[in-house]
Parts: sequence; C-alpha cells; structure tokens
Amino acid sequence: MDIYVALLILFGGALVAFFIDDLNRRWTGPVALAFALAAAVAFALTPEGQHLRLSILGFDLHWQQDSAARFFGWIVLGLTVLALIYSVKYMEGKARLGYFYAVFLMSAGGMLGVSVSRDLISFFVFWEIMTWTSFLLAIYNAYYGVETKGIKYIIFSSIGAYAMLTAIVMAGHYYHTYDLADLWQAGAFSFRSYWYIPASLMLGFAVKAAVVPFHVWAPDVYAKTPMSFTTVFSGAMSKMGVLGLLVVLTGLYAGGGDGMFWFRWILGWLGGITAVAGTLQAIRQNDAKYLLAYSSVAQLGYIVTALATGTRLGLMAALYLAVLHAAFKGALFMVAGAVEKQAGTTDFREISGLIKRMPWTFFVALVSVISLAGVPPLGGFVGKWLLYESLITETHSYFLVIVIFFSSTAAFLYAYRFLFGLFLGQAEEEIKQVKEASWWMLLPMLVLAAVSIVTGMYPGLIFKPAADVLAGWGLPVPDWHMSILLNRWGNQVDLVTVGSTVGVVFVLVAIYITLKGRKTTKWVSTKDISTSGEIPSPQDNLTFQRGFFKPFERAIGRLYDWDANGIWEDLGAALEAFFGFVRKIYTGNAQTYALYVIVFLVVLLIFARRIFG
Amino acid sequence: MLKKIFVLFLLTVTGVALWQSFRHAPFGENRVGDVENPETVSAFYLKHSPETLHTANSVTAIVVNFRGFDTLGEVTVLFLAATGLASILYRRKEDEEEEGGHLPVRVKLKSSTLVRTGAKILFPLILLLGIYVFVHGHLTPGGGFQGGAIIATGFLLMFITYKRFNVNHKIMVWLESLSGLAFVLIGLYGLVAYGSFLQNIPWTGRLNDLISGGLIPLIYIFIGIKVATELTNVLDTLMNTKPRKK
Amino acid sequence: MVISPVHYIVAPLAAAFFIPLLNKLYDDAARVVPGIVLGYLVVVSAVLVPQVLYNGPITEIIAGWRPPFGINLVMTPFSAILALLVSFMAFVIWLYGFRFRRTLKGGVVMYYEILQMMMTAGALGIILTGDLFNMFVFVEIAGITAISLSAFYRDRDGAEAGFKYMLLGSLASVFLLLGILLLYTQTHSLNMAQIAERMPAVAQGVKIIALIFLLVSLGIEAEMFPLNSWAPDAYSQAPSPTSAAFAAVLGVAAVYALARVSYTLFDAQSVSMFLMVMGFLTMFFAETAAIAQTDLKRMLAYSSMGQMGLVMVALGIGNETALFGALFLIINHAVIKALLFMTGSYFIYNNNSKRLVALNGIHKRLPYVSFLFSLGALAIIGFPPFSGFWSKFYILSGAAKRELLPLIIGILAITIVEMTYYLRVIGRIYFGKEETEPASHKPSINALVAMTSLAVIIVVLGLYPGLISGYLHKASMFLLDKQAYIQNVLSVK
Amino acid sequence: MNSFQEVFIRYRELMEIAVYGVAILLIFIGLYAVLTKKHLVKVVIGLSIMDAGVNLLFVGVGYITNHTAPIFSPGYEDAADKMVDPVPQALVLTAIVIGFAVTALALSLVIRLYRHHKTANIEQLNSLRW
Repeated sequence: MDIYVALLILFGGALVAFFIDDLNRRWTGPVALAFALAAAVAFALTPEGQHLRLSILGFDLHWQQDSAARFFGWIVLGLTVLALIYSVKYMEGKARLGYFYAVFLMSAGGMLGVSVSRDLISFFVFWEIMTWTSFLLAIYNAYYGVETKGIKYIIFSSIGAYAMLTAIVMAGHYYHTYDLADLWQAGAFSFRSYWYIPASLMLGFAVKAAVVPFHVWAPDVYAKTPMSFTTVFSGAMSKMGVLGLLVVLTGLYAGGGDGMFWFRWILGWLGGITAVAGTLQAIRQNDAKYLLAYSSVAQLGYIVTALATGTRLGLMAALYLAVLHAAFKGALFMVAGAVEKQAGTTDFREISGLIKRMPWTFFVALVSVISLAGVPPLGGFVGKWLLYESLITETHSYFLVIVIFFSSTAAFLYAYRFLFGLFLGQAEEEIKQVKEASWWMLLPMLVLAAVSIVTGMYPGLIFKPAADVLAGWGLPVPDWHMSILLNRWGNQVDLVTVGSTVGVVFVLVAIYITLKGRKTTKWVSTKDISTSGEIPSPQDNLTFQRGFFKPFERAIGRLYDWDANGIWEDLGAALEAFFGFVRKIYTGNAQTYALYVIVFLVVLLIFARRIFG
Repeated sequence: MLKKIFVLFLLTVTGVALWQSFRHAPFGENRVGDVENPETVSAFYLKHSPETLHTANSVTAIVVNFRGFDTLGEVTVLFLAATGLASILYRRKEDEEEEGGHLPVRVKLKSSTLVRTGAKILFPLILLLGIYVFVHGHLTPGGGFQGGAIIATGFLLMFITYKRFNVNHKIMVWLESLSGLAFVLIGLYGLVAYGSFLQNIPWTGRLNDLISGGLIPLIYIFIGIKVATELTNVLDTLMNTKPRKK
Repeated sequence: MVISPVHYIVAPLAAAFFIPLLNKLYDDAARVVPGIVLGYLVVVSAVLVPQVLYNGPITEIIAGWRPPFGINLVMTPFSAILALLVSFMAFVIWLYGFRFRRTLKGGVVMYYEILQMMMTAGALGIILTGDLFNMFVFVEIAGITAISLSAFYRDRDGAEAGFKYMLLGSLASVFLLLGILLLYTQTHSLNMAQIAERMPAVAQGVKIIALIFLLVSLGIEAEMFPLNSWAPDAYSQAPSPTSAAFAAVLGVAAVYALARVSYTLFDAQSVSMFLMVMGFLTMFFAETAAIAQTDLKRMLAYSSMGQMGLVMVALGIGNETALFGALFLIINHAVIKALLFMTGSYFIYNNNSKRLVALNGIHKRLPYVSFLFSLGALAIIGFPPFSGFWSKFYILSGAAKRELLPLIIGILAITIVEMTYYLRVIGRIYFGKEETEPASHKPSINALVAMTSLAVIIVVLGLYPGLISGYLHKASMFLLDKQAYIQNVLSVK
Repeated sequence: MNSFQEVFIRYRELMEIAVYGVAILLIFIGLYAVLTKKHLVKVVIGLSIMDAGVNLLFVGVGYITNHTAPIFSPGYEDAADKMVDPVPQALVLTAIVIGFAVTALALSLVIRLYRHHKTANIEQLNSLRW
C-alpha cells in the first residue's frame, strides 16, 4: 500500500461525505466513519520506511512512513476513528452534517499529512489545511462569536504558521533544500547560524501547542467546538505542535546540540508557566468543558517542558505523555460531550449526581481523571514520573520541578471538581430522566479508558514505539522496560504489582458498596441553599457549586489578575482602532485625492535622485 | 489660504521639474535628422510620406497610415465617450418624475430672427466646409477630425438656434456604425490582401492629386463622417431634455 | 485569414461599431454578440499562446511599416499569458452576466455590453502593444469605459465614483502624455523597444523625471498607494460583472503596463526599492481599510488593492522567483477576485443591500454560492491547497533570496489582517443569525457555469500548479530579459 | 529671411520661455483649478486647460526653427528637410480628441451629480469614503 493512499482516502472521503449529506442525512456519519476506517487500514498496511518523492513547482516533496510518522499517525487516526464512532450518535440531528464530516475528515487528512511529511513545504501545506479546517469546525456552533472571539483561534494559528513560513523560506534560501533530512544535516536548525529559523519555527509549533502567552485561543476553541471534534483537536492536533518541536530538536541534536541552553531554559519555563496557568484557570471554571479545555492547556505545558529538557528521559516523557494525553483527554471530552448530549448542559451549577444515571460514563471519567492526575496505578503516573526524573536528575532544574509539582498537585482540585460536579452529589429532579449515553458513544470512551489502564501496567507498549521514534531521528534513547520504572538510584517499581493490587482493592470496594447500598435520606434541593442574611434575587442560582474552590481562589487571588486574554484583546482593539484611524485618509473628497497625486508626484520629483538614482 | 499656498508650492516644484527636463530638448532644435537616411521616426515619415504614400500632408499620412492604429483607437475613444455619455445621461420616465420634470438644458429663450435666419443660411455652408476639409485631408491642413468637428459645430448652431431641431437618430446610428465599420473593414482588407492590418494599397497615385495616397483619403472621409456623427450625438445627448426616441 | 494578435483588437472594435446596427434588427444582439467576440478571442488565445510559448515571441506589424517606424503588437510569453487570462476572464464574466442584465431595460443593455467589451479590448491593447503612444490610447479606451461603467447605475453614488475616477484618470493621462513626450524628445521614437535601446544615452535627469511621470500615471491605474483612492468607489459602485472585470481585466493590464515600463523601458534595479516600498504601503493601507468596511463590495475592492500591492512588491523584488510569483498572483487574483465579486453580487442581489450585516446566515438561502464564496475567500488568503498559496509562497521565496526578512514579516502580518476580515465574512455567511428572509433569487445556469469553472480553476491550480508553472517560468524569465525583447522587436523586417 | 525670423533667432531663449513657459503655465493653471476650485465645472475646465497645455507642449517640442509645415504642397515637394517634426502634430491630434472625449464624459457626470445633489460644490461629494 502506498503512503498516499490513506491521505487520498481521507480527502476523497471528505468530498463524498459532503455530497452524500444531500442524499440522506443518516448516512453521512457512517460513511465518514467508513472512510476513516479504510484510511486506518491503509495506513496500517503501508510498510515501514516507505518513501514517496513528488515534485511540485520544482520543489521536491518527501513523504516517509518512518517510526515518527507511524507514532503520530496512529494518534491521529486512532482518535479520528474513535471520535467518528462517537460522532455518529453525538451529532445526530444536528444541522450541516455534510459540512461537519467533510471538514472533519479533511482535518484528519491534514494531521496525517503533517505526520508523514518529511520536507518543510508539504509539512506547511498540511499544517495549513489542518489549521483552516479546524477553524471551520471551531465556528461550527453558531452561538460562538465569529466576529470577535472565534477569529482569535485562526489569528493565533496564523501568527504561528506564518512564523513557520518565514523560517521555511529563509531556510530554503540559505540551504537550497526543504528536505528535513538535508536540513538536519546542514545544521539549519542550529542557533549558531541563523537563530531566527529555529526560533520562528518553534514559535509556530508553540502556538499550536498552546504555550503561554499564545494559549488564549485554546480554551474557547476547545470548549465551543463540538465535543466529538474537540477530542481530536485537543488530543491529536496539539500533538502536531509536539511533533514540530521534536523536528527542531532533532535538528539541534544533529547539529551537535550547540546553543541549546537558553532555548531549553525559555521553552521549559514557558511550559511550566503554561502548566500552572492552565491549572489555576481550570480550577475556577464552572463549566466542565472549559475546565477540560484549561486542563488541556496545562497538560500541554508538561509535554512542552518535557521536550524542552531535551534529555533522554525528558523526550521519552514527552512522547509518552502525548499518547496518554490523547487518551485521557480524548475520553474526558467525550464524557463531557455525553453529558451535554444527555443532560443538556455541562454547567456544574445546573447538574450533579449523574452517577446513577450514567454509570459507565462515570467509570470512564473516573479512570481518565485518575490518569490525568498522575496517580498510580494508571498511565498518567508513569509520564509524570519520567518528567520529574528527567528534570531532577538530568537537567537539575529544581525550581521548574517545584512549579510542575505545584501545578500537578493543584490539578487534583479540578480533577475532583470535574468528578464531583458532574457525577457525585445529590441528583436533582430535572436530571432524573437522564439516560446513559448510547453504546456507540460509550464504546470509544471505554477504549480510551482501557488505554489508560493498560499503560498503567505496561507502559512499555508506548515506550517501544516512542523509543523507535527517538532512535529513528538520532535522538538519545533511554533504557526502558515493559512494566518496570527505574530511577537513578537503582530503585524500581513493578507497575504490574502496583496496578493489580490497586485494581483488586478497587473491585472489592466496588462490590462492597454495591452490596451494602447507600443510605437514603430526605435531602433538600442543592439549588436552594439559604444565604446567610443576604436577600437573594429570584434569578440567583444558589447552588454550592458556585464558588466551589472559593478559599483556594482567595488564597492565590492576585494571580488571577494576570489575564493574558485581556492583554491580547486590548491589543486587538487598539489595532482595530488604529486601522480605523488610518483609513480616514480616504476622505471621500475628490480634490483631496487629486492633491494626494500631486503631493506624491512632487515628493518623487524632489527626492528623485535619492529614490531612483 | 494655507492650502492655496501649499498648492502653489507643489505646482512650482512640478513646473520647475518640467522646465528643467524640457531644457534638454531646446526649442526649435532640429531633432529630426537626416531625412534621406532616417534615424528617427519623423525623418522616416517625412521621407516616405511623399515618396511611398504620395500623400502631401504628412501629418495625415502619419495619422491615417503610419500610426493609423492609434487613430482607430482614437475613433473608438470618441465612440465610447458617446456611448458612455448616452449610458449616463439617457432619460427614463421615472427620472423625470424623480427630478421634478424640467431641466434647463436647452436654451429657454427664443432666438432672435436674425440668428435664426443667419443659422439657416450658415448651416449648409458649414456642412460644405466640413466636407471640404475632410475630403482634402491628405492635401491640405485638416482632415477627418477637423472636418467632423466643423460639421458638428454646424449642428450645434442649429441646436442652439432652434428649440425643436432634432437630428434623425436612425440615420445617425447608421452613419456612425457604417463609417466605423468601414474603417475596420479597410484595415481588414489590408490584413487579408497584404498581410498587415491597415496596410495601404500599392497604388497611391501622384503627389498632390485629389485622388492620391491610396486608401488614405477614403479612410479620412469615413473618419470625418464618424467624428461628425459622434460629436453631434454627444451634443444631442448633452442638450436633449426629452427621452430619446427609440 | 491567419489568426494573428491584431484580432484581439479588431474583433471587439468591429463588433462594437456593428452592434448598434444589429441591435435595431435583433433585440438580443447586444447581449449575444460580445459573447461571440470574447469567445472568439479565447480561441485566438488558444491558438496563439502555444505558438508564442514554443516558437518565441510574435511581433505583428501594423499598416505594413516595420517596428521602429510603424505601430506593432508584441506577443511575448509574458503578454501572451496575460492576454489569454484577460480574454478568458472577460468571456467568463460575460457568461456570468448574460442573464443578470435582464433586469436592465432597452438600449441601456447595449451601452453596457459595448462598454464592457471595449474595456476588455482596451486592456488587451495595453498588454499587446509595442508602442508607447498606442499604449496611451488603449489606456484611455480602458479608462473611459471604466469611468462610464462606474457611473452606469446613474445613482448618486455611481456618478460620484465616476467623477472621482475621471478626475484621477485625467491626471493620469496628462502625466502619461508628459512622460511619453519627454521620452520622445530624448529618443525620437515611440517604439518601446527602440526607446529601451536608446535609453542608456539619455541624460539621467530627464530619464528619472520621465520615469516619475510614467510611474505616477500608471500607478493611478494600477491602484498604487496613495493614488488608488478612486478604486474603492469605482469598484463598489459599478455593476458587479464590471467590478469583477476591474479586478480581472483592468487590473491585469495596469500591472502589465507598470511591469513593462519599469522592466523594459527603465532599469529594474532603480525602481526596485520604490516598487517594494509603495507596494507594501498599498497593501498596508488597503488591507487595514478593508477590515473596518461595512459594505461587501467596498471590502472586496480594498482587498483587490491589497493584492495589487503584493504584485507590485513582487515586481519590485524582481528576481525570477518573485516574478513567477507575481505572474501567478496576477492569475490568481483575476480568477479569485472575479469569483468573489460574482458570488458577492448574488448576495447583494438577494439582500438588496451591499451591507455585510445583511449576509448573516445567507448560506441557507444560497448554499452553493456561499460555498463558492468561501472557497474563493480561503484561496485569496492563501491557504493551501488552493492556488493562492503558491503565488504567495513564491513571492516570499523571492524575497528570501534577496534576504528581505522585514518585508517577509510585513507581508505575512498584513496577510493576517486580510484573513481576519475574510473569515469574519465566512463566519457571517454560515453562522450569523439571520434576521429576515426575503425572496430568493437562485443563480441562473450560465452564472453557475461561470462561477463553477472559476472555482475549478482555483482548486486545480492549487493542487497541481505544475499545469502552468512551466509557462509561467518562461514568461517571467522573458520579462527579465530586456535585450531579448529589444532584439525580437527590432529584428522584424 | 524676414525680420521676424531674425528676431526669432536672436531671442531664441526668449521664445523658449514663451512657448514652453506658456505651455507649462497652462498646465500649472489647470492643475491649480483642479486642486482648489470648488465648482465642478471649474474643475473640469481646469482639466481642459491642462490638456491644452500639454498639447501646446507637444507642438512646441516638434517645432524646428525656420522650418515649414510638414505638407508637401505644390512647390514644396522636395522640402522634406525643411519641415518641422510631423509626429508630435499627429500625436496632438489624437490627444485633443481624447481630451475632448474625457471632457464630454466629465460634463455628463457633472450633470448627473448636479441632478442628484442639487449642487455643484465638490466638497459635497463625499458620501463614498473610508
């Protein structure tokens, strides 16, 4: 099977899905799914190491099915297939399905293309396809303010993409090639020669990975896109930024790793700050979708920090976390989508106590949240472990460790909030009718949860392909074992033991609770809690979910005043005002226009020799 | 006031620049060069106008033959101006209602008897002069444009003098179209017969004969008719307050 | 009769003179004949362009006098491709407007058709002529038709737009005449090849002043800042097919004239900086003005000016890569902007309003038209895989070859501005809250064919630019080679 | 050689100023009107004056001292090297016609504008801006 088949299937499927919607709305989803599956099969059948070289406009394009392509390609295709299974029911009855599925498949095609591209031109082409298609999905929900906020995503993406483009054309000029292998060889990404080439490339990738201060697009977009695509958006597309950073790193290593110090320092700290900022924002969200969105930003921060270390363990941690983040965050967004679909909202103030209504969904949420929090025995723990170890033992950035540690501890707060807010607590009257999500939606969620569980015991399943990726590009590879974590002092943790022990305890407790049952008491409504002395107005929703972590917020209060979003919005408003002022030169008076012509002429005449000499 | 001073400053700079640059082409200097072995286009034209084309008026030779393509374009510009004018100024019933009906385009006052009688006598003479000018375009100063313009002034005189004077639009359209078409067809004849658009026929007669210069007088006559009708049309459109008859 | 470049001029001229007669006999003649003529021009291009590309430039003698003395038409690869583009676009625009003008009554249709067709003829004349004064005549033909068409709707704003265009256009023609006269006094020739040949002997002072006059006057036509203030008014007040033609026909010709004058008559080196700076300013002012527009056609007009600015920047960069990009961009701009005006005019037609606010949720009423508009918008921003990307990429590569990093950053920053307002419109079309639902005018079949064919071109050229890149390379190389042009024209016997 | 020509040769400089100067002055005056006059018709008149200036410049450039009109009338058949440059004269013919066309069009626009605005003040025409 040739390398382009999977891509062709995805883009062709987009066309078919777009037009089949006019025939029968019920077919659109299944057809799109079928195409995604076919693409996955084609991708699986593509032999490792296959090359494809094309020439377009005299540029040599180079696609390669190497281990990195497989690694990221599977993240993309796996999530795409699962998300499309999920979509069939989730999107049922919504408008513009042809648009949705067509753009979805094109977006997946773009991401897959980025994964297999081994030259900067096709990398950029697919990158842009991925970007504008995801923008079209981000504005899919009509209530989203396209005029102002919706545009934010594409503007930031484009700042990133155009930074990349600048680097690409400059690299093409200096090194006369766009092929990654040649560029690595030539040391094009070294900070010694033309520092702005790697710097602006990294800026581009950092934007896609939502690193502070370019993260402001992410929460809105993640929360407002239809959840079935947010899964891919947050799970796979942000990983393309990771892939890009890995490409630059590879170039740096190939060039001997010189000039890496300050790059490592800056990117690492940016990642750390991102993690803290994302976590803190996530804590005070009242909407599950926004909570998850900010949490995504924070998780990407870990990955970027891990990459920035540039060490063996750090790189491994980054790749491992990339997969895990795709798994648990994909599952969590699906959970949020299921709740939204079944209960109508994901606002913590509106719903609670869904555990009895949606037990399977709760199970997925529980597993994923534990994995997210980095608690043994689930997969997330292994990633955190590697990250800490690389930071402490390899780069000795102890302050950064403190920052990361603070952030992942604080993450417990929002993880708990998510579980409690949606599933625990007392069930209100209006959610009594809520039913469990359809099995078509549960299936992909359970698969993703299974990934978290299995990798918790056998992280080597991911270590192996990740090590292949690193080895394939000549990056340092750490020692790894199927299910044993080592540290520098020779201690080791057998994850199977830990995992099975915890699993047994969990099952026992579950059986105990099920048998004993819960005590039934007459409870008052959670939405009518009396206020101490204040007179509530009728509109007030007085649930305790409001201000859930008030004390915490109060404790770190001032940190919340630093609002990057506000700064960017002010900047945007200022720019628009400036543009509005500039265009006043077109006064509408014909005589003034004639005067412009003469003034221009006279200026040219006066400075004639200067200008044309 | 400040603006005017500024404008004057701008204009002074432009004027000085123009003056400086035209100093490089001193007034009255002979830049044509040797006519027998022409280096410049002017010398070439002065040589070939009497020798090859047998056209006495070398300006006419240039306008109609050497640079006849420009002239075709020029006629087109005139035609397009008339068309554009008509498209901007044609009047519909609705417009009259919108704009309050009357427009002071035609002269409201009745002309005096003297003027009316004079115009009546002068009109055919003016037409005759115009025709004379464009028929002799290849021999004497003047030509199709000048003759056409003279004829149009005759019509202008009539328009001003007689409120009810109207040209026959049908004839005008026919004349206008056919003369333009004839110009193009003559050009095409050159293309078909001699391989070059607007090429003159080899027979060009004797210098200073009325029938000389090959196709040049013929083309100039058509240009004359075209210009005359075109200009009259423009005048008609500009002056006429009534809806055009269809 | 063998097909030769002069057909480009003669066929529309003959038709224009003939239409008033024919219209008396047959009512629809005025609407059909231009289509036949423009279709014929496409055929002429299809015959001539391969000849030019494979056998080298064609120089056509007019009135039987060889080049330095007579007027001649020169069809170099560069002008051949533009002639093909212009005639094809004019034909598509005619096809698009065929039924659209049913709304106009009586003789007006005839005026409209003649003017529209002659605008194409004027543009083709500018592209093909090898004589400087002849170029002036064609500039005037194009200008007068464009002015008349701007004011065609005869409303208050139309007349105002026409007057502004007229004022600046007259200044342009005066300066053009002065420039031509100055060159004539120094070189005693009007033939561009001969002027170029004799240019080195001309005193530097006069040369520069002539250059300034020519640049200012062609700058007005090519929408260079600050000479472009007529453009938004004219584009927005003209009938929509005309607006499309302004971008796809007139703009192409104006840029060609600018390129020819700066590359052949003068030294590309000396105008390089000027073109880059002015092109960049044009982009900046146009795109920033576009972002705050509330009127769809005005927005598109400003966007057109921005694209012209980018073309000028590319001409200023002046290496082969950038020129390739410039040529590709001219093609893209013509096709895409025409598509945007065409689809945009259906929005306007349905809403009875040019205001952007009226576009909210219009995709429900015009799904296919909205789809095409979005495609065009994405393409003109330069998103791959549409054709707009490649031209931008080439121009940036050209700039990179001259190591103009600030210019690259500037162009890309302005592209972000451009992207912002286009995507806002797309957002409105698909996701805006719809307020009213007036009766819907579905696009007629001929308009659909026209718009679809343009969309297909955009996608095909984006996916497979190799289709034309070889020709464009040849053309851009030829534009750079001044001596070849002189040789080709002056060696004709 | 008559006395006029003698004077002419002696004061060639003066003639240069007279012809070129007047032509440039006409352009100057026309532009001034275009840039400062408020009445639409005056602006159009300004354009016409500019055109006239340019045309005069054309003819002036083509002039050669002591040469005659480029018409080979009887008796002048061999006087080709005694004739002024005919090319600018031909060009000016074209330029005049085009100038006329533009002026006519301009006037029609002025009429149209006057009908809509009920004024011919150029400053009132600014409904299209920004």
